[in-house]
Amino acid sequence: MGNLDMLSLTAYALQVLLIIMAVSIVVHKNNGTIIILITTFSLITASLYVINKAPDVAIAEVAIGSAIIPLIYVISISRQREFIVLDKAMDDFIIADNAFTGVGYVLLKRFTDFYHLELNICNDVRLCSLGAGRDQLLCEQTNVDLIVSKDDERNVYVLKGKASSILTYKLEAMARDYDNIEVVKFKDRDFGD
Amino acid sequence: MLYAPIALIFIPVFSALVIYLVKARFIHYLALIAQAAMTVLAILYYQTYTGNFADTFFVIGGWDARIGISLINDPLSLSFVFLSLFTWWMVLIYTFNTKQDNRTFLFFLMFLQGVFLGLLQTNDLFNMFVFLELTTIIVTILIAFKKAGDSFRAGIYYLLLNTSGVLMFLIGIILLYFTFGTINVNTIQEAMQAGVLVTGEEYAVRFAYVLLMAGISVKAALFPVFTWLPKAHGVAMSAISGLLSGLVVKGGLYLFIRMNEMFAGAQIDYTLFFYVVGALTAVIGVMFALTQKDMKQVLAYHTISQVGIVMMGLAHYDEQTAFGGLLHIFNHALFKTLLFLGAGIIIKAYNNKKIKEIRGVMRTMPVVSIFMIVGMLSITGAPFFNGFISKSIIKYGIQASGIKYWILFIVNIGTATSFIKMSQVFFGPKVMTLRIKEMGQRIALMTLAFSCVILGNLYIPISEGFFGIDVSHVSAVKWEAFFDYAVALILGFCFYKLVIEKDPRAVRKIREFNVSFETANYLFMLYVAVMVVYFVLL
Amino acid sequence: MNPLLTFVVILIGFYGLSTSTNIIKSVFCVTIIESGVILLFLNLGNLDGGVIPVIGDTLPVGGIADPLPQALMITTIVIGSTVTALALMLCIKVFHHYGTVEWAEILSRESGK
Amino acid sequence: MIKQFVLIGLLAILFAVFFVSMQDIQELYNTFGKDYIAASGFADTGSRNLVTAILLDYRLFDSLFEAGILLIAVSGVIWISKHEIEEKNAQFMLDKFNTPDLFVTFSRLVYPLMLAFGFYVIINGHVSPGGGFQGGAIVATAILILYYIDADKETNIGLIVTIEKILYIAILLVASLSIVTRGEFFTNFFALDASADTKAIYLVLLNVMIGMKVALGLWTIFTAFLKEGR
Repeated sequence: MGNLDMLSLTAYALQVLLIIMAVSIVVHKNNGTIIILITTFSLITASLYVINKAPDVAIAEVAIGSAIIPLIYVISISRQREFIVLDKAMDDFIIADNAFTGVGYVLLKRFTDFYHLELNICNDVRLCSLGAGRDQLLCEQTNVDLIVSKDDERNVYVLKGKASSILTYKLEAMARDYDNIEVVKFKDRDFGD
Repeated sequence: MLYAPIALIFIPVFSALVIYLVKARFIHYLALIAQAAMTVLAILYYQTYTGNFADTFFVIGGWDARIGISLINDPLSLSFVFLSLFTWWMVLIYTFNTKQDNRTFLFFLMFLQGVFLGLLQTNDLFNMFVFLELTTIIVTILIAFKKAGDSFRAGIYYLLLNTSGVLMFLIGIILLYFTFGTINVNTIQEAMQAGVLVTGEEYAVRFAYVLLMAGISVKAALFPVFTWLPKAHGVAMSAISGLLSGLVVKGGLYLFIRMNEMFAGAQIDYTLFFYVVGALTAVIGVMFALTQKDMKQVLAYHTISQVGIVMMGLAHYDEQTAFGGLLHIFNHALFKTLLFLGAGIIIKAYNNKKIKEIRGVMRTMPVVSIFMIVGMLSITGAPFFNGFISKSIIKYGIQASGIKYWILFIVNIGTATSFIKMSQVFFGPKVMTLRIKEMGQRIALMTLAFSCVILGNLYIPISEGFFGIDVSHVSAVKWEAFFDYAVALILGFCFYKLVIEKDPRAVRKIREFNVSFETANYLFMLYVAVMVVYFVLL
Repeated sequence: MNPLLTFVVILIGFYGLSTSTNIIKSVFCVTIIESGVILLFLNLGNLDGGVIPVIGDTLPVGGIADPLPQALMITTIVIGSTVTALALMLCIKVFHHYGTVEWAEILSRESGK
Repeated sequence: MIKQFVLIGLLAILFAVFFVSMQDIQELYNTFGKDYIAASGFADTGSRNLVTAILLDYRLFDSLFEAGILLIAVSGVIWISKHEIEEKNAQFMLDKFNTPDLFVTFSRLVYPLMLAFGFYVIINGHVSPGGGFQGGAIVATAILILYYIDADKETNIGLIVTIEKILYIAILLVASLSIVTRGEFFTNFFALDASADTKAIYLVLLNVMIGMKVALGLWTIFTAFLKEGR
């Protein structure tokens, strides 16, 4: 035990902590918590690099591993819980009486809360002015998950989503109770070559 | 001329950057110019150094070889260089003027070429790692290039599985560095041959071997870590699929040869293990291919089975048989690129991928069908086509062992069956399709088909001149050759009619069998552990 | 400082990779393996002890830590960050296409069905 | 559950073999590379920081492709997130992008400090720990702080990507200048026996270019993520 000085004791302690961190990242279920853990993990590795006489690598790890990469994780995880709805109908389906109390909003909110998603409604004028023929393209190319539009003749609201997405099926099951709401699925087009 | 390898690496990289930056109308012709310059350079380089390939060794920056990065060429790497130049020519001609986003596509394509040529010529382990990882990233982008849902899915599967494999490779490099004090391939090879490590007790070196082989196996799509390949090659654009199946997978096999050369002094007997792995890869690949309905999936699974056949050849110390495996790499590159490009034309014209729903290709597109038939004859091993030559060399090498021979025969029957199934698309009445008149596509197909036939007939002078190996014992003008092929075809036809066409439940089960990512990694761990037990502990 | 403990971190990463059913989780595990490999390399490079590899006019008495692994590992950090970025971007796209980021659910959905 | 236990068993095999090979490595431990670089690194390259000496001189070839990886990743991420519908910055009803005031003030304070530190690390890469890659990452982090202050900041990604590509070409050209002056590829373009101060010109030049390139690359990746789907 004679050669165990303070520095190597610290190193051992940090290594054990690193293993604990790694295990908790692997077993943890919530991705949001894991981001905090991975930032800590990265900082511990950076200090271990310094203990291993590698300041250059430590600087790189601190700048990239515990600043930029966690930020990217945060953004991508928040984007992954998003359910983006494009509101083309623009009437009281979503907003009734200047508040989010419309029939459609209540349905969508119930749906997203049930599946732990975050509802995000887009009412961008330029996107909404695109013709109905480009709806499928809009769905495929951008991250829009659902397009709300109104069929005036039959007086039903048409919700259009991708056939490949599980969420569209789940929404369809949930919207069966409403008789003025209809879910339409876009078939996946094969782009070929 | 000494610095030609550097030029070969940087001409495509530089042209890729210029194509990306300059928004001129005819800028994509620069790719052809660069390609032509590289071809001329490679031929001149080969002529300069024929006979004394040891002179091609040089260290970048002029440092000590054990510190700096060195490049070296030998007949093996140069033949791969020529193969890649040829394949890129074909893909460039095929895709010329057809893509909407021509410039971005060409940027990635040309950059990949530079990186791949670097991977072939480098003599430094960490440099190899950088090139491997760079190849992985660019290939991921190319797989996801058409931006459909399944290509994103295939891209991320490919990226993560290959990255975990390449990280294994890196751990192997670490062990080697601290054992030999350098990461230069030649120096390590000499140190091993000089008998520094002859006692056979060096666990570190053997463990490093296992880790390097694990990484390479993922790149080369060996059993059981091939699951990324059908997903990736089945959904990418046809030109990309052709390039990946024909060439980029072979990067792993090339590294397999190089690394086994490096470990020659460590006295590791790899033949039996990799023969078994190769046989399993071949049989399972062909089994999956038989059940598929999608044209490109069939071709992708056949890539796996052909890689298995190559491995069955390479896993021999006997020079002839190993050469058979090597030759099969080249042959497979030619006919698999041909088949993928041809399938691309057919799929585009019919706007359909299902074999059952495509009919009447022969009457609709006679020229394309002829070239496709050449490719099919090659892959099934018909006499006078190139697939026959390499398969025969492997067959002669393993004739003594009964079970090895029969495995190859079974794989042959399976290949015949699935291409009999695929040849259904040629029959039937003429169909109205989209008229596509692309001269470049025809030229690419024609060149590939002709080179299949040429290599199938002029194989003796080519292998004599390039590798100095005499293969004159293989000949197509023997009745046994035709007899074997006919037996395989007849058995294949019976198998198709009796089993596959009826689509029984077992076939459907295999078709719907899907390996999830975590299971693929689980299999990878299993594979590494088995290798550790076999190579290190036993 | 013990290389064996570092190797345990790498193995935990591989364990996570072979059990996690979520794409994001897999990317996290790749990051763990990456950090573990870097630490292992630096660890072995510092086995003899020594000072940081910035030298004055004379060599330090106790020797220096191996600078080559450090240079290589900077490359590895950059590579790892680009792999992570690309994987996450693909992951966002996969989510909006399939509505889930679970491997099994994504792979079981055939396109066009 | 059995699956997990088997997996742990497999990993235990790997650990056991690693344990045994560590004994070997401690026996065989070869310090050739370390001794060589410690002895002649400064004389050869003129860099007191031996890590920079390796990155920018001994193994510059690797570093070029390291920068290339970043370049490829930037182009790839942008390509994947780009779509044919031209509309960008769509309005969302429920977006909450309000940074607390304290955070904004703090960020305004930290931003110039980090930028200065980044440039210090880049410029002094050859005499103290640091260099182009590390400094570039710090500069990129500093730039990212700007997004805390104003999340809706407009950035011209196309321009940044173009500059990044041009910088990469410039790095390639500077790196291969040595073929003209010394007849060797990818090393210092001053003669081998030049004084350390002269050689430092090359090191600083290359560090600054790599630093700028890395900073721009990481900035672009981050912006692409932030604007994804907007």
